[in-house]
This record gives sequence, structure tokens and C-alpha cells, in this order.
Amino acid sequence: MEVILAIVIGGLYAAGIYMLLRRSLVKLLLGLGLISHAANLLIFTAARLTRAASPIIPVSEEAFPASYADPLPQALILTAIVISFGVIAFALALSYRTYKIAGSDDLDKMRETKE
Amino acid sequence: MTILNMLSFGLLIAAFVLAFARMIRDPRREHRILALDRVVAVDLMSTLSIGLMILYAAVTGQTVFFDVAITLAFIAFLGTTAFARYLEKGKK
Amino acid sequence: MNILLPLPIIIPLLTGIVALLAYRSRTAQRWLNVTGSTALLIATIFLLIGVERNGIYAVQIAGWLAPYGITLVADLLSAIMLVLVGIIGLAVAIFSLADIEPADETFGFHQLYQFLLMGVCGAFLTGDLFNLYVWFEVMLMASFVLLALGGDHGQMQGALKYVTINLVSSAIFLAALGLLYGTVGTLNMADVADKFSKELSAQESGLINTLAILFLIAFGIKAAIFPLFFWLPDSYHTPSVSVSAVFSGLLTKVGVYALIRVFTLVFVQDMDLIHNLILIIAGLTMVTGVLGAASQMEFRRVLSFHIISQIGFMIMGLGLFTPIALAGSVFYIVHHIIVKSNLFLISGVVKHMYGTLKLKEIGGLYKRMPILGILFLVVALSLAGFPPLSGFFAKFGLIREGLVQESYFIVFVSLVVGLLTLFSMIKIWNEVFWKELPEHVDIPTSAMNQAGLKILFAPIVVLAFITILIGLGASPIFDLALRAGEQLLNPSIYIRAVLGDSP
Amino acid sequence: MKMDSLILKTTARLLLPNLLLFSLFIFIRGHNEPGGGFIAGLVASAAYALYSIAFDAEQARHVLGIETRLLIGIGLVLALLSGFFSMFGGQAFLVGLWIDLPLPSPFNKVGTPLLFDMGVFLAVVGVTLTFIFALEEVK
Amino acid sequence: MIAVSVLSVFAVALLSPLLFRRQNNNISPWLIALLPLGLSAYYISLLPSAAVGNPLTFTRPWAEALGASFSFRADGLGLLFALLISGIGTLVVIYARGYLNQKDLALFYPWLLAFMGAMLGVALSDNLILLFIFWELTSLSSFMLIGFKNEKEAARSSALQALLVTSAGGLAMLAGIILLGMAGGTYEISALLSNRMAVQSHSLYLPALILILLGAFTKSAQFPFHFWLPNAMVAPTPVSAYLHSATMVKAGVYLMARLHPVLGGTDAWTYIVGGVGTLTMLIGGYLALSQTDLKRLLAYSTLSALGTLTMLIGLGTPLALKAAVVLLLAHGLYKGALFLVAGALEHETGTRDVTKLGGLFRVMPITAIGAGVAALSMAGLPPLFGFISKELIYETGLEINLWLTVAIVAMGLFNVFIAIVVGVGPFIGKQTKTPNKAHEVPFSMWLAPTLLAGLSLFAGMFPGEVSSLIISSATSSVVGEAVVVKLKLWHGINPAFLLSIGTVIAGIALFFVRNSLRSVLQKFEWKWGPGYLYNYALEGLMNFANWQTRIIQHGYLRYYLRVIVLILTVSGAVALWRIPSVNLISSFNDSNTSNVMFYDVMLAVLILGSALVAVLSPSRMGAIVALGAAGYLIALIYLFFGAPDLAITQFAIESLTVILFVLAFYHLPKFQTFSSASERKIDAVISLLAGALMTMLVLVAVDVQIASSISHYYIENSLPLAYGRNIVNVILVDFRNLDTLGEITVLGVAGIGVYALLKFRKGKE
Amino acid sequence: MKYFILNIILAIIWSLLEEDINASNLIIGFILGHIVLQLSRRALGPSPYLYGIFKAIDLVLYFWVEIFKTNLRLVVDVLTPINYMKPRIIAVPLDVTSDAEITALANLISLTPGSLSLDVSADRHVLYIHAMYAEDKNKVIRDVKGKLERRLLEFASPAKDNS
Amino acid sequence: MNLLSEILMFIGAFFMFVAALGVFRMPDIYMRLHANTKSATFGVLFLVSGAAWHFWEIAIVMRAIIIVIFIFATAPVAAHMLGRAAYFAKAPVWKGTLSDDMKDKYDPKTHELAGIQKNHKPTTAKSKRDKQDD
Ligand code: NA
Ligand code: NA
Repeated sequence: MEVILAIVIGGLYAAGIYMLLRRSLVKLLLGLGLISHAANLLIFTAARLTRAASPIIPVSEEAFPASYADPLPQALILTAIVISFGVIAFALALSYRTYKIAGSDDLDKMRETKE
Repeated sequence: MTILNMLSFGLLIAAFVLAFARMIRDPRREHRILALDRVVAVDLMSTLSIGLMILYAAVTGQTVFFDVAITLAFIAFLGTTAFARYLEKGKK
Repeated sequence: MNILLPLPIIIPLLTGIVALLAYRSRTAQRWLNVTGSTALLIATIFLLIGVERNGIYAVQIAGWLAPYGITLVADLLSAIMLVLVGIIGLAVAIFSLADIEPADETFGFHQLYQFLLMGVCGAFLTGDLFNLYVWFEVMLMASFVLLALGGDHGQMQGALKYVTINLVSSAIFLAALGLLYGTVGTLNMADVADKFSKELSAQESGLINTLAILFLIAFGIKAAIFPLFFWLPDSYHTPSVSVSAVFSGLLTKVGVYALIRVFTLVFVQDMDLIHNLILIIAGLTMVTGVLGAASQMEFRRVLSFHIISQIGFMIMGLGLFTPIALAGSVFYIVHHIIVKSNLFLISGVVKHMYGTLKLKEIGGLYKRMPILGILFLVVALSLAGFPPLSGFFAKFGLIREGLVQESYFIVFVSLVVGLLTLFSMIKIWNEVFWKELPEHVDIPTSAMNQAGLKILFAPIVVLAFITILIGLGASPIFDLALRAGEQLLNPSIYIRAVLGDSP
Repeated sequence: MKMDSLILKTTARLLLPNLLLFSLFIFIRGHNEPGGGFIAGLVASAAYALYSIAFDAEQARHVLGIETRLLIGIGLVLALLSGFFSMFGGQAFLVGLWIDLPLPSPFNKVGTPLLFDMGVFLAVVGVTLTFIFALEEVK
Repeated sequence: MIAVSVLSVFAVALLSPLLFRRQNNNISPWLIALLPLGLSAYYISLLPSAAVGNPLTFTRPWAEALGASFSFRADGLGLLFALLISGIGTLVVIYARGYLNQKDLALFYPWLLAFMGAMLGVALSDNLILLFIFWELTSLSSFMLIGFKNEKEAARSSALQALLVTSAGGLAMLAGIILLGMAGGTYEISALLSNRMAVQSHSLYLPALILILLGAFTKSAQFPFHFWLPNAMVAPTPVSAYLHSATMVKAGVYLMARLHPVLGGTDAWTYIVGGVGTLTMLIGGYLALSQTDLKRLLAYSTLSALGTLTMLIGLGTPLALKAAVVLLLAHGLYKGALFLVAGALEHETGTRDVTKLGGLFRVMPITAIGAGVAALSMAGLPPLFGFISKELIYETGLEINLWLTVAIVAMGLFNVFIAIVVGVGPFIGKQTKTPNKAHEVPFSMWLAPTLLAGLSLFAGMFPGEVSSLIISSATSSVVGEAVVVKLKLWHGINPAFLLSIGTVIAGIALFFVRNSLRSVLQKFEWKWGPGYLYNYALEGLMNFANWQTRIIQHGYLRYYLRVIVLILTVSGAVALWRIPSVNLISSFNDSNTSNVMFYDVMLAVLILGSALVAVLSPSRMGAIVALGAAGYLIALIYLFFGAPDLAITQFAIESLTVILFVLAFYHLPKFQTFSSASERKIDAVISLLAGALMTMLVLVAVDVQIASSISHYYIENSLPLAYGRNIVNVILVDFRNLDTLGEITVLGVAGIGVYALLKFRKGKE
Repeated sequence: MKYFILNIILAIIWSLLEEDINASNLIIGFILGHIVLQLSRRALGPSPYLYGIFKAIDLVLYFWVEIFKTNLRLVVDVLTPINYMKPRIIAVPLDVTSDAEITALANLISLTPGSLSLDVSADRHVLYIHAMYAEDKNKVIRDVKGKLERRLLEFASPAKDNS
Repeated sequence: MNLLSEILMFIGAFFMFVAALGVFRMPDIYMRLHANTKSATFGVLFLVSGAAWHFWEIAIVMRAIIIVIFIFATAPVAAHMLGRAAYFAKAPVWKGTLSDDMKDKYDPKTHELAGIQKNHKPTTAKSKRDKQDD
């Protein structure tokens, strides 16, 4: 399964990077979204997959069954997901404002290198 | 997993594939309509996901999936509605 | 130390939150910003004193054992960096009172400023790699907003590049973290270092090398090394001067700090290749940066390119990898932060005087404001490494160690770059201060009143004074830097401080 | 452009309290079962987001009754505050302190991590709604 | 006390502007002049103990880790320089009062004094680092003084040129000093002096020597770095006289003299220093012949003198060194006087062109007498000190070989000619019409040249006293051991004297054919010299810098990103390639990977499909939907692999993200295809390679496990210690709550940012 | 009063979520429900018949047989050639008046065979539906009004029926 | 007991498949919405019932009921929103559609939907299918 997910991760990165490399601002934003998916899935996979129980101790028990999914990467991904949510929201607002001011979403027209 | 459950899984998977096929079908249509069709497909996928979770819960005995399913039911509706609203607004 | 160690995170966070809650009152936010920054400076000074006297401080946040909870650690490097945050934080906070437009204040400048400081402090304090990622994001997000605040055309263009490239860097960092965790099962830097220090198979150390490259790229983008610095010169000249000043002083240095931290603590085995790579990068960073500066005719863009060039010096010490070289890097960072921020502040005064920073449209300021001229000269020459100012000793340590290590090429490069730095500083001097005001240019009737000018000048004078002081008092500071360098090259002390004797 | 849908409005009005209740539910259960401040915050935000889609941002703000940025601040304050208690006792920052209450589970154990989670909850609601309302109000 | 003497000058420099706060303060320059005067007296008082080989020293530790210390030492050589500096300095301070207007003085004196302090520091430092610091300070103050008339473009570019050339040399010298320190084990000069053998046999000797000489040559304007000096003549004349004739330009000479005992005596030393010096001596003199501008004339002749000094130090024989020390003093006296005279002439007549000056003796008699005496000293006529100096140099040449003698005689000839052109020509003959009507200059302006000329005379008359007072001990410092120098005015008729007579006669003859000489020489003017090269190099550098910056910092975000992605991919691939035994296949049947279920494959395919749809979608909303679908499907993966919290969060965030996208994209333009098909292909290849790299990385990371995860701790302690069963939540709010605190701060900041960006209207609060 | 009823309903839902209907859960549920209602107060304010919605939900359950028929029909439709269908978009005049009733009716229509509510006119007098088997337009309208709307009216406001 | 739950779930899965097939196959968006709204919700009903039967504990049954109620309450609303949007997007109706009472009832500006009595003016320019984005 790791192999399959590794390929999925690679595909998501490829798609995301391809979108990042577009000249269009709106596509760039979608690229950010895809890359964030890829990164999260990468953490999840690299930390090893298991179909075992979720890391939630059943109500009836005081200790945990022997096999469980690693909770730490889950917490990390959760944090990363939420952060990228904030980032994407900001990027959207930024793009909106840029578009309002520049009148175009062609990134090649936003290359002022000298003031 | 029993054969019947396996068949159920198979049907759900097939359903997923069909929903996805709807998503990639006729991409040359007018953009708004294309998007709407895709929303329908994804809306269906979220319902299918709920189904998948329930089935999976029954098969594995993990009741946790019910909680996820409820949340997804709440949340997916919101997404579909938002799309519909803004596709209705159309191009600015 | 339970109390002291998290204070550099708590103080700006609390200040920022209170400022956020007081979003209706501009005055309250201004006061909060200055008060909070002052408190931060005091706290960091106490922390440095404590670390200097008692050795490395470590605190387990939330009270959990070391590799499991998040550890805050302050060794000398961290403590020094924190004091610098305190100094620049306060200086720019004061400067901003007269510099920032009221509208920007209403939309959250002071809150964002404190959150930025929080992120920077967190990055300097944390002993946990994922936590470092979080602080990076805090800092980045605050910087994104500060960069875009006000929202004019140039700002947006700059912000887009800054945001996108920094997000790519974050994505690489995150991926590297994921792979690291998958490999070693822990995130605490000391613990990772400890586990890496065991006997490793060829495959394992090969993967570690690969991870090291990923970290180098991720932090390298944030530190603005060659050839990953694009975002910096395209953005740093766009926001308000206060923002530029605090960015120039602190942000890239977080990247440099992270590079120093991981490449002295975590990735230390079998790293000759990486060190040579870093030296080459250092040289190219210096050269491309300084040539970029030479080609610019806008005050802040010249300064921005110089940041890159000087990042080269900072990582040169890391590439040389000896205590004195690292001390040189640390000293260089100290010097650079004080000086570069101050140059940006001076550009702020110029901007208030002329309404522009295009060198072609400015002139005659030496006669109008000789004191500002002298202040600029002191600071600019320090940047160029002119003795006996701070920059000289910073560079001297690195060059000497480069010669001792027989890395003649990097020494040659750094000397030439020093000269070119002087060249472009003099260019600014000639254009802004000496040259007569071009005839077609009108000086705007400055809206800045005397009180405003005094506020602008106060931090400039103080920072210039510190520059001179660092030069004249080079000895104790270099000794401190040397001890920091020695600490860095002895990771076992750090590991023991974090994990205890039996990890 | 006012695009009223009577059906959606009625549904949104109905769903709001239910979603909020559900959000509280997963918030309180979060320490022991899937959920917690984040998820609860997101669900609560979704409830108000739905309301704002059915009506508009202004009315959703009215229903919310508090400035979203203030909500962010309050959330952050709670989270930070929860870290102070342990410091007063000389312990490190953010150490969890618990007390037993004579209440049924899950209310019998109350501690600063729950306060922290509450902060997370409010901050998430504040931020998400700031995003959504501000974007909706763009002319 | 030595340290105080140096630092006091800086202190006065800092405070001097305060003296000029009141208008028309005529007293202030006199007050300032008291400082160098007092210092001169102080340094004279130190001479006796230096003469007996017991110089005053002062040491304080400073930046020990770097080898710098605060040490001073007043030996003969140092004191000779210190006296030149403070003595001529006194006169120049007074002279400037008359030369410059009141308004400029407030900006002038601080820098003049700063220079004086720096120069004293150079002369008296006993630590190479300290010396270097003062050295660079002289460059800086020189820069400020050359550019004093900074409204003129020429002043600014000349100042920059001088600074760049001397700083470049200075940086080389810094490296040289460090190498010398490594070779000699110390930066203390007096300690190095006793380490000669160790240094000269060290492998770093030659690089150290060359680098240090680079510093010395640039500072002392040796060929081919000489071009900045004539250009520096845009400075006010007191500056030219003081810095660019008497003191600063001799810093390089001083350094060579100072380090001669350590570095000198080798073939490398003799050939490099001697050769460069000789060349500079001849070129400077030759170039002077065709000049008509008083100051440029003097500047080129100064080059010649500096070359002579360098040559003598390079030769390194006791006689040569003695000659060098004597010339140092003699030149300082006569050339300083002549520069000040030139300034006086310009001040009064409004021109510096020698062809336009004549017959001024009647209106400026005092100046004329000063000029004449100085000129005679320069021409090397008895009974002036210049005569003694020249005789010694001639003797040195004769002692060594014929070719050197010829060169030296040529120099002597040029000197006679220049002396007459500058010091005699303007005052004799018919009075010419000049832009301004000339009068005698005020006291403050004639005092200095006449006093300096007088000193030339005095030293010529009493050579024995002068030599026992200072020349002996200075020469001892240069030689490196105690030598006794006895100077006499009259040595009898010897070959040197005969040569002198010849050069004087020839020089006078040349003066009479000066106009035709100039016109001939001007035809051969040297355009392609080092000065031209400097400009060319500077321009080339600027072009290169512009080109490089255009190439690298072009402003196209997507190319920036391309570079970053490519670097990541290539370096990652190289690093992966280097891993021995990377066996990707092993991952397929590795025991620590989990089995594949059929619905997993479907999910994987659908995720990839959704991503592809998002990429290829012609419609924005369609792409967003596909992105959302990918997110939902990923959430399912999380769910199936035991991460329900993650799944819920992903579902919720995905929906909210989609809503944000929809809301924002409504206001953004529709998809457009800007890039060409080939660009898209390149990007596709790059992206796929990067994706492939990530795939490989994951596979390798899954395959390698150095240590097992720390998670067991959370599992064990979550319930008993943190009272929570949902371990992910417990990690978020307890075990790693600092992460969460940071994370909600990020969110909060994003909220502020979105609000600010969307609600902000310029000018509206 | 309606808040009180709602509050009790929410308390019961809570208890069910908590998996045990006992006093303490009911009390806690009541308190939480109260909080939630306070939070939603401004949203609920203008709707006088809200409690009817809950009855309407029951109605939906009551009509599950209808729904069963729908779906069997749809299975056939989906699996057989499309030409068999005769779709129309039809305007159905409405007798129900309240927001809740209209919404409930629209939803029920969507869940029952062959019809899908598209929208309600601004004057709330007409419901537009998409019908799959509408050879006879009036029969569709009759079915909708006679079977669904009537039952809904009976169920939601029996008082009206008596008058 | 287990068999019953499996059968129920199978039926549910089958209906979901039918829904997907309908969405895939139906010729216009309105007809696809029929499939999506009815079959999918119905599928969930059966699946959830089966699972509830399988576990048969109050917590699960309660959750199952909530899921069903929620899906039944929202799916028609979603369909309504999508159908309405489709109408504004001028999504073509299947060629076999017999009549359209809603034609020209929407005010293109205010999106107000008229009752039977009045029509909004059809704007020829608007009704033309110009290639507009989204
Ligand atoms: Na995400
Ligand atoms: Na940065």
C-alpha cells in the first residue's frame, strides 16, 4: 500500500507543482492546495500505515490494544492541515487584492524588479 | 469479509468510479454547466463516502466511522450549497 | 527558568492578543506595541544573562518528558538571537510610531508585529523540529500580512512572490519533516541527533544525507541563499519602512539560525560534502547579492540585495565549521541585524523627507541633515566591514578562520565582496547625501513634524551607538560568540540539557 | 443581487441550532472520541457559513452577535490563559491541571486542557467566519 | 599617554563642530591648532628615550580572540611620522582658516582631525590589527576630504576612486596581515620584529608579503595604482598638502619601512619593492613634465618621491634606508610648503595654470620667498635639507649600479625642473593677467609655507642635530638594529655632488624650453594607463552586475519556482543516487508495509484522476470541484488507515476551503492559458520529475527505520496522566499543545490578514 | 413556549447522543440546548411555526413507502432506455403558506417518485418542479396536490382542516 | 441477524450504485439530480439500517437515525439549489423534455422567480449560449 500511496503522493506533487508553474494567479492557488494535500499524505505514509484501530482508547478499556495507528503524525497533519487552510485563505485574499489592483491575473505582468 | 459484504463494497466502488466518470465526462461543455455537473458528481461522492464508511464500520466493527459520517453529511451539504449559490451568480 | 524561557513567546503573544482585542483603539495598540517590545527586550536580556552564567536552559512545555513533549531550549546562540529580537523589536516598534500610516495601524499593524516577534522568538527557542515549522508559519503568516498591509501595487507584486516561494519552502520543510519522522520516529532535535549518532548502515546514512539536502533547501529559501533568494529582493523594498526594517533584521536570520542549528546538531555525521557545498553556496550568495546591489538605483533595493550578500558571510562560518568560524558567523549575525535594520530605518527618514527612495530623485541630504549623514556613514561603513565598526570584527573572524582552514577561495570572494559592498554603500552616500538635489525634483513639503522626526531618529541613534559599541567592545562579544560556537560544536551538551542524562 | 431561496433559508434556520449542538457535542466528546476544538470549531463555523449563504453575511453576523475578530482574540486569550495556571504553581508553561467534579462523565474531569481546547474552538470559529464573511462581503 | 594622544584627536574631531556653532568664530581654528601643536611638543619630548632604544609603549588587551590589542609604541620611525603629522597638521589647521570660508570649516575640521588621529594611530600602533584599523580610517577621512566639494561630480568620483583603490589594497593587506600573523605567531609588531627567521622561512611568507605590499602600494600610489593620486587633487589644497603629499600617501612607505626588519632582505622583497619603486619614481617624474596645473604637477612629483622612497626601502642597504628616512623628512617639508604655496596662488589669482602665472613676486613677496626656499630644497641645492637628501640618494645609486644611478639622476633632473616651474616660475618675469587680482595672502596662509621652508633651511644648516634627534633612531627602526647616522651638509666634491651640479644645470635648461617640451610630451600622452583600466573595469563590473541581476532577478515568479523545483529535484536525486543499495522493489514485499485492498487502488486512482482533472480543467469552478474531490478522497484514506479525527478535519476543512475558493474565484478572472505549448511541456516534465523524486523519497523513507516511533508514550500515558482517550486530541491540547497554540495564532493572523486585505481602502480607517 | 419545547427536544437528542437517557444527561442536554438556542435566537426569531418542521420530518419518515416506490422506479429508469421518459418543468400552484410547510412540501416532492422541486416563486404561490413522467401535466399537479400537499396540511396544521 | 444486516447493506449499496449510474447516464442535469437525490439517500437509508442492525446499540442506532434524518432533510435542498443554479446557468434540458413552465420566469437581474401570472421579458442576448466562464 505504501507503494501505491507513494505514487499518489508523487502525482499530487507533480500536479501541484505544475499548477504552481502556470502564469495564472488563480491556477497557482490551486497548486498550493494540491501541494498541501501531497505533503499531508506524505507525512501520513512516511510514518507508516496501519489498518489497525484508531488511536482512541475504547470506553470499556483502561489500556490500549496492542495494535494501533500512530497518533503523532495524525496530530502533526491536523496541525498542518489547519495551517494550510489559513495560508490558502490568506493567499486567496491576497490574489483578490492583487487582481483588483493589477487588473490581470497574469503573473508575468507582475514582475516589477525596479521600483 | 463475507461475499455479500464484498459485493456491497464492489458496488460502492463501482459507484465511485461512475461518479468520477461523470466528473471527467464531456469537459468541453460550457464552464458553468460543467462545474455544476461536477458538483453533482462530488455531492454524490460524499454520499457514497458516507455509505462506504457505514459499510466499513459494520465490517470492521469500528463505530468511530459513524461520527465521521455524521460530520461529512453536515459538511458536504454546505459545500454543495455554496457551489450552487455561486454558480447561480455566474460570471461577475 | 521555568518562567523565563517561554516568556519571549508569551509576552508578544499576550501583547498581540490584547492589541487584537483592543482593535478599536489605535492609541492603545501603539502603547501596547512599545510596552510589549520593551518587556520582551528585558526578558531576553535576563535570559541571556542566565544562559551565559548557568549554561543551556531547557524547559519541557506542558510538563511532559523530553522527546515526547515540546522542549524549549536556550543555548547561547538562541539567547543571543533573542536579545537581538528584543533590541530590533523595540527599536522598530518605536520607529513605527511615526512611520506607519494610521490606516495600517487600524488594520492590525501592531498586533501583527507582535505575532511576528512571537514567531521569531519561538523559532529561536524551540527544540522540536515540527514546532519549528509551526513558528516558521507564525512568523511567515505575520510577515505575509505585514508585507501586504496597505496594499499598493508594488506591495502586492512583491507579496505574491514572497508568499508563494516561502510557502514552497514550507512545503519542502514539511515533507522533510514527514520523511524524518518516518525514519527516526521522533521530532525532538536532541533526540533525533542522539538517534543519528548511533552506528548507522550505509543506506541509513545515505537517507540522512538526502534529508539534510532537503533541510538545506527548505531553510536555504528562508535564509535567502544562492540560488533560492529570489523572493527577497522582489519584496523587501515594497512595504512600509518599519516592516522592511524588521524583516531585514530578523526574518532571513531565522533561516540562517535554522541552518546553523540543524547542521551543528542534527546533521553532523559525515557532512564534509555538505560543508563544502555550503561554502560554495556562501561564495555564490555573497557575489550574486553584492552584484545585485551594485546594479540597483533604489535605496531599499540596494539594501535588500546586500542582505543576500551578507547571508553568504553568515553561512560561511557554518561551512568552515570550526568554533572560531561559527563564532564569526554568530558575530556577523549580531552585527548584521543591528546594522541592516538601522540602514532600513535611515531609509525611512529619507523616505519621509523626499517621498521616494529612488536615488535619482534624491540629493543634498548631507547639508540638510549632517547628523543623519554621519549616522548613515557609521552604519553603512560598518556594513561594509570598515574598522573599527562591528562589521569589521565580524568579517575579520571569518576571514582569519578561512585562511587558517586554507579555504582561500572563499576568503578571496569575501574580500572582494567587502569592497563591492563599500562601493554600493558609497553609491548611496554619493547619491543621497553628497549629490545636489536634481533640478527637476521638488522636495515635498514634509508632513513630518519635529516630534515625528525625533521618534524616527531615536532608534537610529541608539542602534548606531550599538554598532560602534560592538566594534569597540568586540572582545567580550566575540568571546560570547566563541562560546556559542563551541557550544554548537559540542552537541552532546545540548542533547544532555534536553534529554537529561538518560534519554 | 439578492438571491433568496425560501427553501434554503428555512433549512438553514433549522440546521443552525442542530449543527451548533452537534458542534458542542463533538467538542465535549473530543477528549475521548473523535472531535475536539478544531473539528467542533469547523462544524460551528459551517453552521454559520450555511446561514450566511442562505441569507447573507450581514445577517449571519447579526445571528453570531459578536465581532469575529473579537472571537479570535477571546479564543487566543483562553488558550494562553490555560497555560498560565501551571506557571502560578511554579510549573512550566501550559502544564495541564485537572480537578474532579461531582458530575457525570465526561464532566467529572475538568482541566486546563479543556480550557485550551475551548480557546482553539473559539479561535477557529472566529477565524473561519472572518474568512467567510469578509469574502462574502467583497463587492 | 600615547594612546591618549591619539584618541584625543578623535575626541576633538567629534567636538569641533560645537566650536563653530556661533557665526564668525575666528578664534576656533587657532584653538584647534593648539592640539596638534601640543602633540608635536609631546612627541618631541618622547624623542630622547626613543633615541636610546627605549621607546615609550602602551598596551591594553582588546579582542584577544582575534589577536587585536590596544598597543602603541613610540620608536624613532613612529615619532618621525608622528611629528610630521602633528607638525604639518598644526600648520594646515591654521592655513585652512584662511583658505576655506567659515561655513565649510565646521564640516572640514572634524574630518581633518579624524584623519590626523588616524594617521597618528598608524604611526604609533604596535599591533597590526590596530594599525589596520587606523589605516582604513585614513582612507575614510581621505575620502571625505577629497569629496569635500561634493556638489561636483568630479569630486565625488575621485573620492570614490581613491577609496576603492586604497580599500582594495587595504583588504589585500588585511589578508596579508592575517597570514603574517599566522606565520609569525603574533600581531604585535615589536614581537614580530624578533621573529624574522620564522616568518621568512614560513610557507606563507610570500603570499603575506605580496598581499601586504598591495596595501602599501595602493596607499602610497605606487605604479600601477598611482592614478588615484592626481585625481585626488580635486580636494581643497590644505588637504592635498597634508594628506596627499606629506602624510597619508606615506603610510604605505611607513608600513614597508616598519615591516622591513621582518619582511625585508629577501630577493622577493628587493625585486618587488625596489622594482615598483623605481618604476613609480620614473613614471611620476616623467608624467609631471607635461603638466601645467600646479597641483597635478606637484601630485606627479609626489608620485616620483613616493617611488623613490619605496625604491630605497626596497634596496634595503643601510645607506638606502638612511636616504629613505632623510627623504621622508625633506620631502614632507618642501612638498608641503609647495602645495600650500600652490593653494595660495590659486586663492589669490583664481588659477592654477602655471602658464598663466608670472611675476607675482612683487605682490606676494612673503609667499614667494617661502616658495623659493622650498623649491631650492626640492631641487636639491645647498644649504637646504633637500640637498642632503639628494646627495644620499645619488650615493645609494652609485653604490649599487649604473642603471639605477641613471634612473636616480633622471629623477633628480625632473625634480629640479618641477621645483623651478612650481616654486620659481610664477614669481619671476612679467606679471600676467589672472582671473583675480592678486594680493599677499593673510598671515594664516603664509605662515605655514614659510615656516616649512624655514625648517628645510634649518635642517640643512644643522644636520647633525637633526640626525641625532630623530634620523638615527628612525633609521634604526627601519634597519632593525641600532645604527648611528651622522648627517653632514658638505661631503666634499664627490661623484654624487658632480651629478647634482649636472642635474641642476640640465633642469634649468629644461625650464627654458618648457613650452616646447610640454607640447612634445603631450603628443605622447598615455591614454590606456591604469586609470583608464580602472574606469573600464568599473564600467564592466556595472555592466556585468546589471546583466547578472537581469538574468537572475528577472521578476518572473514561475521561473523562480522552476529553479527551486529543479534544484530540489536534481539535488534530491543526486543524494538518493548516492545511497548504496537503494532497493525500491523491496518496498513492494517488505514486511513492514501494509497489504493492499481493492478499494485502496480505486481511491488512489481516483485521487490521481481528480488531481489530473484539476490540472486540466478549462473551468475554474470545475477545477475547484476536482480539488475538493481529491480532498474528500484523501480524507477517506485517512479514515481507512485509522485516522478518524484527521478524516473529519479534512472533510470539514476541504469543504470550507472549497467555499473560500468559490467565494474568491467569483471575483477573480476566469482561467486563461497564457503559456505556450512548449512551456507547458517543459513544466510538465519538471513537475513529473519532482513528483517522481517525492515518490522515491517516500519509498526509501518507508524502507529505512533508524528508530521506532516515540508514540508508545502517548498511548501509555494518555489515559492515566492526561485523562483523555482520544490520543490525537490529547496530543493537540496537552502533549504538544505549544504546536496548537502556534497554529491557532497562525490562523488568527491569517484572519487579521484576510480582513485587512479585503476591507482595506486607502485613506479610510 | 416553542423555545422550551425545542429545548426539551434538544435535551433528548443530547441524551441519545450520550447513549443514555438519565437525569443528569437530560439536565446537561437541557443546559447545552439552552446555550445553543440562545446562540441561534436571532435565527429562530421570525419563524412562528418552527416546531412544525420536526413534525414534517416525521412526515418524511411516514412516507417512506412512497420513497420506496420512487426508488424502484428509478432503478428501472436508470437501467432502461432513456426515451421512455417524458420530462417537463411544471408550475404547481401552492396552498401551503408557511415557510416550513413550503419547504417540507418541496423536500417531500423531491423525495417522491418522478418529481424534483426546483424553486418556489417569490410570491410563494407557485412551486416549480421537474417531473420525469409527465405526459399528462395536470395529473402530475393533481398527484402532488392531492397526495402530498393535502397530507402535509393535515399533518402540519390540523386546525385548518377542521374549519 | 448478521445476514439481515448484510442484505440491507447490500441493498443500500445497490441503490447507491444505481444513483451513480443515473448520474452518469442521465441526459440532462435535472434528471441526474433525480438520481442523486432519491437513490443515493435511499441507499444511505438501507446501509445505515443494516449497520444499525449489525451493532444494535443505542449509540449507533441514534447516530444512524441522525444520519438518515440529516441526509433526507438536506438532499432535496441541495437538489433544489443545484437545479436552480442549473437553470440560471442555462443548462440545456434534454431534447425529449415536453415543456418548461419556468421559462422566462426568472428575473435575470434580481433572480426573482415569478408566479404563474407574469413573465419576465426574455432577453434574447442573454438566452444565447455565449461561451461564458463558470
Ligand atoms: Na489541506
Ligand atoms: Na523569510
